[in-house]
Formats: sequence, C-alpha cells, structure tokens
Amino acid sequence: MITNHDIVMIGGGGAGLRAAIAIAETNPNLSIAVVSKVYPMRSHTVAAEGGAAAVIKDNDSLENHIHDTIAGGDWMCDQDAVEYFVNEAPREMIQMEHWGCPWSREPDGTVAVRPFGGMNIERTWFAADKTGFHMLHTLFQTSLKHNNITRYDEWFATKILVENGRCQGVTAIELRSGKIEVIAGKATIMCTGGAGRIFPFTTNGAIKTGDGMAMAYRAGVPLKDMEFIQYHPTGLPGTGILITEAARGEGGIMLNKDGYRYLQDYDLGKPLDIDDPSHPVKKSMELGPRDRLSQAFVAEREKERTIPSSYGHVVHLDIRHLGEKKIDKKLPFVRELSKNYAGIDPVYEPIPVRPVVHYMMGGIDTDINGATSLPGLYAAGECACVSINGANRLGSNSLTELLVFGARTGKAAARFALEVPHPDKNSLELQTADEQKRITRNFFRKGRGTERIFSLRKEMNETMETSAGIYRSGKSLKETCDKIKELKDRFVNIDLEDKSLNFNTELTSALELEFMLDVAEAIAYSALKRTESRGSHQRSDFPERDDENFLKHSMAYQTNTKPHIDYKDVIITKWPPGERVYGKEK
Amino acid sequence: MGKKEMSTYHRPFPNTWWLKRKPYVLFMIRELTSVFVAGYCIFLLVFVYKLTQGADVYGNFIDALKSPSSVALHFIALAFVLYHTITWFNLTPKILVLYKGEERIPQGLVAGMFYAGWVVVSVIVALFVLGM
Amino acid sequence: MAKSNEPIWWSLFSAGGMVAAMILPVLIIITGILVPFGLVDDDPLNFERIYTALSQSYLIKLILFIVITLPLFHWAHRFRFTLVDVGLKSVSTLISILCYGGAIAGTIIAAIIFLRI
Amino acid sequence: MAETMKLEIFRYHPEKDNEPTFQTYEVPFLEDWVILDAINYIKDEIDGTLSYRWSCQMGVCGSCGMMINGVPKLSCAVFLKDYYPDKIRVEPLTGFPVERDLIFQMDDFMTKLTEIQPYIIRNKDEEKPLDEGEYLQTPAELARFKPYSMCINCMLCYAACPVYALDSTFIGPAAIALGQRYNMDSRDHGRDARQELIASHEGIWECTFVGECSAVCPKDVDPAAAIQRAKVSSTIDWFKDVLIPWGKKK
Ligand SMILES: Cc1cc2nc3c(=O)[nH]c(=O)nc-3n(C[C@H](O)[C@H](O)[C@H](O)COP(=O)(O)OP(=O)(O)OC[C@H]3O[C@@H](n4cnc5c(N)ncnc54)[C@H](O)[C@@H]3O)c2cc1C
Ligand code: SF4
Ligand code: F3S
Ligand code: FES
Repeated sequence: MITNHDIVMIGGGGAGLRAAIAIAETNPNLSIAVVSKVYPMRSHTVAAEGGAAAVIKDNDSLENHIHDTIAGGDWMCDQDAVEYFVNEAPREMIQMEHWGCPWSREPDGTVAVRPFGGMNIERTWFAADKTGFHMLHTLFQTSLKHNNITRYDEWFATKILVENGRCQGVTAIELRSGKIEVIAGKATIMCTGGAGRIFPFTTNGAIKTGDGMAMAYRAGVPLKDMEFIQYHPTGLPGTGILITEAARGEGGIMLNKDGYRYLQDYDLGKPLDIDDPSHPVKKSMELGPRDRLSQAFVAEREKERTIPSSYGHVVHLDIRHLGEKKIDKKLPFVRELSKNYAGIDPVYEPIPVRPVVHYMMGGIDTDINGATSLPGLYAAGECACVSINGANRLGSNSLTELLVFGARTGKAAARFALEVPHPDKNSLELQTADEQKRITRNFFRKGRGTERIFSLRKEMNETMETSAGIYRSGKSLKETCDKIKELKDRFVNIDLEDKSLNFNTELTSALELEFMLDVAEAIAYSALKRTESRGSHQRSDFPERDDENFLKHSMAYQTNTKPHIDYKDVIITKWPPGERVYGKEK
Repeated sequence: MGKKEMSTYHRPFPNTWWLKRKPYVLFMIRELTSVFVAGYCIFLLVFVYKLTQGADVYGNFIDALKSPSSVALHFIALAFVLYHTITWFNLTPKILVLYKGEERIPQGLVAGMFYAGWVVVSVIVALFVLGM
Repeated sequence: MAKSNEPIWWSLFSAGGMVAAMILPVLIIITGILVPFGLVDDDPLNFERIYTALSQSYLIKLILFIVITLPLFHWAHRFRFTLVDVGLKSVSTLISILCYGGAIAGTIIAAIIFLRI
Repeated sequence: MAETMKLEIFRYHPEKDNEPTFQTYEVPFLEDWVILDAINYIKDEIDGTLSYRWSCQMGVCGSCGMMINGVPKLSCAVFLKDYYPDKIRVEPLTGFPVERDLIFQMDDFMTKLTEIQPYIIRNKDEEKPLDEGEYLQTPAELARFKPYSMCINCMLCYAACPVYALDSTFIGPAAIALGQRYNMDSRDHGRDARQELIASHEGIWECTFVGECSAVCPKDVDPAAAIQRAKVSSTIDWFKDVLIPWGKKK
C-alpha cells in the first residue's frame, strides 16, 4: 500500500504540528500528513514546564536575547540562525496567543514573563509551569481545524525512502495492524524530537529514542554537534522527573549538605540574601546556565559536600521561602510532582535534586530553512540542529525554536513540494517490500539468538553515562565507542518473544534500540574527536576551549565501519567569540 | 485514514454495573430518592383531596397518620429525602461555579449557602404550618 | 443534530429537585413525626385551620400546588434516566412517555383537586 | 528477592484469542515504585509480549490510563505501596474496545474531539493582526477557563462514566469540557458553532450527573461541572429561543 501526500511530517510534537499548521494555512490545497508513533498530544513537548523565550517587554531588546543565546551556546551557534530566531520569536509566540494558548498574565491583561537561566532579563513566557503541555495541546487542537491535515496516529516510521536522489517519504508500521506501508511525500520533515533515552537517567519520556536522527543518519545525512548533551541541574533522583528551572527563576536556591549556596564557589557570582528585592539576580548564581550548574554539582560531589540518597548523591533546591501561595500559583506542578514522586512538600521541605540528561543540542544537520543535504528531506525541532543552541541551549529557547523553525521549515518544504514531480510509486513499493523483509528477517525469524532488548539497552545506558556524562575523557570515550560496536554486533542476536503483528511493542522497542545505538555511536565518536572543552562538552583531558581548531560544528556521517567525523565552520556574523561571564555583568 | 477495522474485543457492560463500585451504588440510591420524593408528593395530593371531601373523611385520614405503618413509611421517606437534600446541595457548587477575581469561591461555601437557606426555609415552613 | 427539547424537562427536574430538597424534609417531619407523636401543641392539621388557610389564600394554594407538582417532574426525569441506566435504553421512548405522562397526569389531577377547594 | 507482589493482568491478543484471559505476574515490591514501574519490569524481565502505552512517567502525557482494581487510574501516578500486599488487578480502561492487552481504542474520542471544535473561533472581522500584539486577558478571565484547559486526554473520565459505556454516542466528559474551555475563553466567539453539538441529545443531555468523571480525573478538570454548567446555559438559550423567537440572531 502507498498513500500519497505533498508533505509528510514525521512527528506530531510541537515542531511537527507547527510545521503542519504553517503549511495548511499558506496553501489549503496541499495534502499534509502527520505521522506519529504516539497520539500527537502524548509527544514529549507535553512535558516541558518552564516556558518559552521571546522578547516582548519594553525593557528588553532583540540584541539582548541574541547575545544571551550566543554566549550561552559558547559561540557554537550559527549567528544568522540565532538572529532569525530571535527576530521571529515574538511573532510566533503572539500567534500561539491568538490560537488560544493560556499564557499566564499580568493584572493588566498582557502576557507575563519570568526570568530563566542564562538570560539577562525576564523574557520567558509561561503558562504556569505546564508551558509545553499547553503549547502542545493548543497546537494539536488548532490543527484539528484544518481538514487537509491527515493524521497517522500510532504509526511508527522505520526508514526514509530515497529515490532519484531525493527523499520521497517513509515506510511506517501501522501499530494496530502491524502492516508496513509507504507514506509518500514530495517533501518529508523529520520532527521526531530528542534522544535522551540513550542515557539511564533522563527527563525524557520513553518515546525519545532518536528515531528521526538515526533514520536521517542512515540515509546519508550528517548528524551535527552530537557531543553536546545538556544535563539539567535539577532532576528528581530515581525517576529523573524534571523540576523546572522556573523554580529558580522564581527565586529558588541551591544548597549543599551544609545548607551552603555552593554556586558562589564556581564563578557564578555572589549570592544575594533571599529577602533582597533584587534576588534572584539574572545570569548569576542559580540563574547561571545549565552546563555550569551541572558541572558545579560534580565538583561539589568530589568535595563530598553533596547529600547521599538511595539514588546517588543529591543537593537541595529550596523554594520554601516563596511561600505556599506563590508556589501554588506559579509552580503548582513542581509541588504536585515533588509530593507524588519525591514524597516531600516543597512548601515545607527542600527538594532533593541532581543533574539529569535533558536535551540534545545536536541533531540532523540543516540549513536555516530546515533543509538537509538530502533534497526533499527537512528537519525541525529537537531532532534537528539549525543551530541556535550551540554547545549549550538556554532554557526556554527550545519551545520557541519548535515554533520558529517548525513554521519556517514547513513553508520551505511546501515550496519544494510544489516544484517536484510525483513520487516514483513502483520503486517505493519495492523498497517497502525490502524493508518488510528486513524487519521479518531481523526480528521474526525463529532461533536467532538469546540477547534481550532490555539488557542491551541497559548496557548502552551505562556506557553512555560513564563516558559521555558531564565530564568526559578520551579514554572512557574510546571504551564506549568499542562498547557500542559490540552492542551493535550483539543486536543481531536479539530475540523477540512476541512474533505477532498487532501492537507489537516489543518490536518497536527493538527498532528504537537499533536507532539509539546509531545515535549513541555518533555521540561517542563526535565527543571523542572534539579535544577541547566547550559548553556542555567538558573534557577532563582537554579542559580549555580551543577556538582555533574547534570553533566548528562536528558532522558525523555513517559508514560501514565507524562513523566519519568531519567539521563545518560556525557562522559568525556580528558577535565574535568572547568569554562567557556569569555573575559579574553590569 | 487507511485504518483498517480490526478485531477488537468489546467487553460486556452488564446492567448490574451499578453494584460493582461503591460510588455507583451511592449514585443509584441518589437516583432512587426520586421515587420517595414523588411518593410523598402523591401523599400530599391525597391529603388535599381528603380536605375537599369534608371534615370527617379528612379527620380519619389524619388519624391514620398515627398508624405504625404510616409512621414507618414516613421514616423511610425521610431518610431518602434527606439523602436527596444532602446530595443535591453538595452538587450545587458544580453548577454554580463562582469567582471572586481570580479565585474560585470555595465549593464548600457555595454548598454552605444552600444549607443555610435550607435551615431558614425549614424554620419558616415549620412556623407557618405549626404555629401562628 | 436535532435541537433537543431536553431543556424543558431538565429545568422542571431541577426546579422540582430544589423544591424537594428545601421543603419536603420539614413537611415529612411534621406529618410523620411531630403530628403522630403529638409533639406539637393542639392539632395543627385540624380541618378548620387547614381548610380556611387554603380556601382563603390563593398564594398558599399556589405554593402548595407547586410543592406537590414540581417534584413529580423531578421524579419523572430522574426515574426515566435510572431506567435507561439499568439497561432499558431500547424502550426509552416508552419510558419517557410513561414518566413525563405520569407527572403531567399528576399535575392535571392536582389542578382539578385544587380548583375544588 | 525480598518482598514481592502479584499483578493480575488482562491479556487479549486479537490474532489468537476470542476472549481475554488474566495472567498473574510476581514482581519485586519497592516502596517508591508506581504500578507502571512494575509493568515495565514485567515487560523487560518476564514477558516481552505484554503491550501497553506509556511515555512521560510524570502524569502529563495521558497515555498510561488503566483500570487498577476496577478504578480508572494513571498507572504512572499510583504506587504499589498503596495496595501492598494484596494482588493488583490491571485491565484496560472500560468503555472502549480493546485492541490488545492493556491497549484500548480511542478513535471514537478523537472523532468527538474534532467535532467539538476545540480551537479559537473568531468573528471574521475581529481577527487582530499579529503585529498588533496579544489579546488582553486578565488573570480573572484566564481563571474562568483554566481548569478545563488542564485536560490531558487520558480517558479516565470516559472509563468512569457508565453512561458512555452504555451508549457510546454520548459525547462524554472530556470532549465537552474542552468545548467549554473554548466557550469560556474571553478570546473566543465560537460558542454558537459548538452549541449545535453540545446542546444536542448526545451532547450534554445524556449525562445523568453520575459525577465519577470528576472523581477520577487526575488533573481536577471537573468535567462534571463543565457539563452541568453547559446544561444551564443551553437551557437559558432554549428559553430565549422559545419565549422571544424574534430575538434570534441570523
Ligand atoms: C521535562 C522537559 C522539560 C522541558 N522544558 C522546557 C522548557 O521549559 N522550555 C523549553 O524551551 N524547552 C523545554 N524542554 C525541551 C523541549 O520541550 C523539547 O526540546 C521539545 O518539546 C521537543 O519537541 P519536538 O517537537 O522536537 O519533539 P517531541 O515533542 O518529542 O515530538 C516528537 C514526535 O515525533 C514522533 N516520533 C518519534 N519517532 C517516531 C517514529 N519513529 N515514527 C513516527 N513518529 C515518531 C513522536 O511520536 C512525537 O510525536 C523540556 C524538555 C523536557 C524533556
Ligand atoms: S477530563 Fe480529566 S479524566 Fe477526562 S480525559 Fe481530561 S484529564 Fe483525563
Ligand atoms: S460520569 Fe458521566 S454521567 Fe455525567 S457527570 Fe460524568 S459524564
Ligand atoms: S506515562 Fe504519561 S501519564 Fe502516565
């Protein structure tokens, strides 16, 4: 079976839906498909809490936002992309407002903004502390208005189809029936989100397994800057559930086992008293960027000033001084989550937290239009790397990125779709038959072996945590490269207990594991080759930033053996590399 | 959307569903209070009818109120009607969702208003029927 | 989608429910406990007293009429759905006719009786 | 293994079974495990053929609704310790056809959600250009619809509503609450458009106010209240129409 559309979105999260609506609005005659392995409103955008950045208030300026973003990214951002992003952000956020997003408001009815880490002024729009949830549902519900959007809910894409030198769609499994079909499109946009599940301890949901990155990688498209992985400094131990940065934006403080605000020891400025009207000071202390805060945790741990818990060491995030009323109004979800999953009420007790894998700065290499090196293939959202996040994303830039580049990529893909001929039906069907055979051969043949998905996944998680954590070293990265090779070899012997078609979640877990191994490989090799420290990539054996050799994007290409790592210049327009300063400005 | 109908399993939903969980049982009791409400209204109607039949007939009727069966029926009816009253007032805040600025007026307060009104009305009715 | 006539039944149901909740308990206490057990002075329900009250005041008559008839509609609506909920959906039209018909009949009878006072 | 616990799980496989069966698994008992952790343990370590939905593990994606001892719950938000040491019975949400094991089919809801038009509808001439900025909305105006916007589409309310189980033509709690969410938004003019469905028999009038939808809702959306309030406003509409027919618009 083959179904034809003009544009196919793989992913129904924030990026995919924004792209779909952008196309539907610009050209109601185009047929749009949104393919998603879960119902769109289950996409992990739903979990984002803190907010989305865009300049809207008079005391702020675009220039400020640009500078914060570039410095936050340790000068690894492409500056043309950042400039476009910051300029377009307010429009996109207002568009969300017009679609009904329940932004929190000031008494006069204008949207409210809050401070966020690494930003020099409050510019983060929020809907209490369920911003991603409200944005995703607003987008999803708005998409229902357009009847030229066809949804493929619970369809799992497995492969990008390339024919005649261009991407012509994907093969996908309809989960309920188990059948494999072609969803053909003149243009295809990957919006499959991040890959946090490669790591054992992450804020990411079960679906964030890097599928789109791996599919593009296999289709010959490079993955860019994969070594940059963001640890969020405040996750709940055990579950990895995120306690949003907004908790610190509202004035929460970080304490070590002695109740000391240890961040002052790490070049992040001097603490102000919590009663001081100027607390919290932007871009200082608790409002420093995430990479620096997570690194500070590791240092505290080494000094044995952290607090042991049943899930490793923690520090305390204290928001008690905000008082019950403010917590309930601005951070109700933080309270709900702490009560349910940590068994403490943050109104009365500090919250135990530790750094947790949160976000992939890298992803499918695209230009400023979201186009990849493969004609007809586009990417947007967390799976893509345009790159505005550089070596360290600033909190609350990502949700805005979904909108800005979701829309732009959607429009670019639509233009492309209007120019190319229809898909090559026959060869796509042949390719699908091959994919069908591959899956049957790899997973359904009897007596393949004895490897279990679970144990391979666990070993992958462990090796990634040891080598690609907050601090890395050449030695451990090399071991991990070998380990991943080994796991890939062993993957061939994986044996599924479930040989059936309908909703075979064991099969999808296996396919996801296969995707993750590819992405993990790209991460480990890119990290190994980058012999400098920058942003979230900290090499204990190369502690300095090295602009001369590494002010460049890493580009990982898949080959038959190990990945090939190449480099591409960072686009610098007006903001030459400088020192990242926190806690000292002004 | 190309979604083929496939064999799904439809679980039976027995007509005795309301016995399966306590909230459902309570719901059913709440619904059945209406029978006692109507029953008592018919009693009132008979009461008025007897009034139109003259003092003797009416007098016999009032005497019959003292019979144990009448008293027993009244007690049962009272239990159900009180259950009706309580559940009814407790649900009022779901219908009357009131705000003061940003804050929702607490549900207990809304229900409380009805309870207070109930007391007042009851006293007035009692005074009116019994006294004056 | 046909415009529904439920609002009429639902508002009668609600009004009846409110009247029943507010007024019936105290009346039951009077006719079922206070009077039979002689807990009140004299005999408040004596013929003279009640008859004069009703025959001389249209207002009292009207109030009593409403107290009797509205709860009938409360019953009709609730009971109709109770029957549907326990699985009689297939005969729901018949149920509606019987329930609301019953309440209307009760109202007409009440009207006739009240007019005779 | 120290302490353990038993889970009795509903199994149904469309290719093989005509009738569902129950399968009992023994899992370790851990103080801080939610039921979803136990089910993931089964999938990973005991039986790879068990199918169910989950993702966020933090009660916000709405995938993991199941009947836990007959009560609809988010399996990532209830703890084993609340049931220990008794056996826990896990079934797919009631009221929906079962696709496989704990996976129920929610196509019906998706259709209804679309029909209720859950998006801002504005009078043609009143759309404000983006350059003119946001629509003003005071915190008080926001508070009016905010609770109804918290719905995660988890379907627990449908599973709790006997009216829906008896007759799936009923639009049901969450869809109506989402309709009301937009009706009460100060930026919206779409009430009349939505009213046709909401005020129909299948809309609000089938609801007998069982109220369990609100009792099980994990996000305090209170769909029962949304429905009853819609009954009031639809009734007001109806009387306006009947009593002052000349006042009708259009
Ligand atoms: C807990 C948490 C809190 C966060 N808070 C913030 C915040 O406050 N501010 C901020 O700016 N950012 C935040 N982020 C980051 C941000 O939320 C994410 O980067 C962003 O939501 C990613 O959106 P997306 O559309 O790219 O992907 P997702 O929302 O993850 O969507 C991916 C989509 O792809 C589909 N998909 C994936 N693989 C396949 C496949 N093989 N076949 C078919 N479909 C597939 C999925 O079904 C899904 O629909 C947070 C992230 C997390 C995890
Ligand atoms: S109303 Fe509540 S129970 Fe129903 S789907 Fe929404 S969140 Fe779930
Ligand atoms: S449980 Fe069902 S009957 Fe109404 S109040 Fe809720 S929808
Ligand atoms: S897994 Fe997302 S709500 Fe339970």
